[in-house]
Amino acid sequence: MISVQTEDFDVEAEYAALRHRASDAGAIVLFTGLVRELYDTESDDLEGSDKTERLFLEHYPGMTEKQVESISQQALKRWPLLGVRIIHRIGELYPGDKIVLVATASRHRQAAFESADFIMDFLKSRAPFWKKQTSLSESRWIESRRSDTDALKRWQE
Amino acid sequence: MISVQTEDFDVEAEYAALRHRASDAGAIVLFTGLVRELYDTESDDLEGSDKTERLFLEHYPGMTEKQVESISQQALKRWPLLGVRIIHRIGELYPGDKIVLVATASRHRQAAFESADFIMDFLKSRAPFWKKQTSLSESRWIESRRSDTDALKRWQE
Amino acid sequence: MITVLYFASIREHMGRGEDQLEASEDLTTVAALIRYLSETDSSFSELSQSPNQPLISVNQIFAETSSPVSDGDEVGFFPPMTGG
Amino acid sequence: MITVLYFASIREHMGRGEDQLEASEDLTTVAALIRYLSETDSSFSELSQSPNQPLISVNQIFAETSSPVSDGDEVGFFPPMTGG
Repeated sequence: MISVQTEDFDVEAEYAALRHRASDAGAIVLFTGLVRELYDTESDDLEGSDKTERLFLEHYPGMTEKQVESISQQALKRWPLLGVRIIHRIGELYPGDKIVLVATASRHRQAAFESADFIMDFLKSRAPFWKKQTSLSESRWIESRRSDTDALKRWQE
Repeated sequence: MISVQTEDFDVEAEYAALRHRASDAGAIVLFTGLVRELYDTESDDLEGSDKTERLFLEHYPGMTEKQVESISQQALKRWPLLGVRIIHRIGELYPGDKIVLVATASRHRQAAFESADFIMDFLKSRAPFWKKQTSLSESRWIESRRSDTDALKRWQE
Repeated sequence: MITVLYFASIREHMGRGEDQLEASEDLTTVAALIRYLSETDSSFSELSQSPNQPLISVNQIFAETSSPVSDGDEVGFFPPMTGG
Repeated sequence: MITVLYFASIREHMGRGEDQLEASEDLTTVAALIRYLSETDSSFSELSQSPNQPLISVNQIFAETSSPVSDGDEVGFFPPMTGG
């Protein structure tokens, strides 16, 4: 089950819904990504003036949903999952806001951990979302991190 | 922050507390382990009569807290974490009940995923908890899974 | 018609989010489309010559320059993604 | 005194959770303690001869048979753990 939405989401409600849906799950992994003040540098050494004031998340309507659904299907094929939930927010966000939720349920913990990790790697590099950061000093499109594209290679068989 | 307790825990409250404590976190991983009806066989092929009616979690008071705290400290040394929360329940539990919560917060997702995975592996095999399963047909101590002890080897450098 | 969509930094660079092109026998691949746009639009020409080549989709699926294009298709150009 | 604690299946096998042993010059290692308990208690003797050797702690830290033991120590015997 996937959603691309401007609204915030409720962690407890999503957890409870997945737990209910994934009968006899032994393990649930719930990942959330949050907007950071100091954004997206490999070094984490931004100047104070570059602190995020807000973030704008653009996406490609239609293609986004297809890609996210395809990532979810790939995870379901690869691991014996009892449930998958993906929510990705778009639009204007502020430091501390939740951006993304990935939750997976399975009988054993390894499948839940690996599949959530896999889905996040693919969301980062294969779903058409783009972040624009506005700080006191400027507005700029966040550049893709080499570590994010490298992360995909872990999943190649 | 660690707890060993008979009471259930609230996923939303734990998530919110960690998020509040872990200032400027970009990633929070929250793992929960649940009591399964079909318990702990490698094959997942138990007979209906062996379905879990209830689970009893025994522990070694004092040593448990020391071990769990030590696991948490190891994770904090190994990854740049902004927060760790571990709750492990003891006593009588029923199918669907939550047994354990591990939540980690960090700037980037990889540290959060890896450290939660690491803590779970160590909790499974290095913290003095023992599960006794009562089904319609019998009461028996759950045997440790070879895959759980093997899982520890992943973390040896 | 072929719908061409631009996103994020590429949309801003182009100064618009969309172009509508008449389908023709000369525009049968993404490469031909890129050639046509580069010849008729200086902003696009800069893009296609930059070291950071845009990513491409055809009908909302990732595509290559060799991918076929025909009447009614939707072609997207965008920078590397930064979601998650 | 040395406090000996048994847990889970080992506690049930022993029929009790705890023994109190007089500290002595003969009981200076876990191995000596195991030898003594095996000689004086048939249930413990079965345990120590089983292919699944109990795990051991001294003062709530994992220990080996070679670990030292002295007056006031707490020694635990238990099966492989199944928490999480």
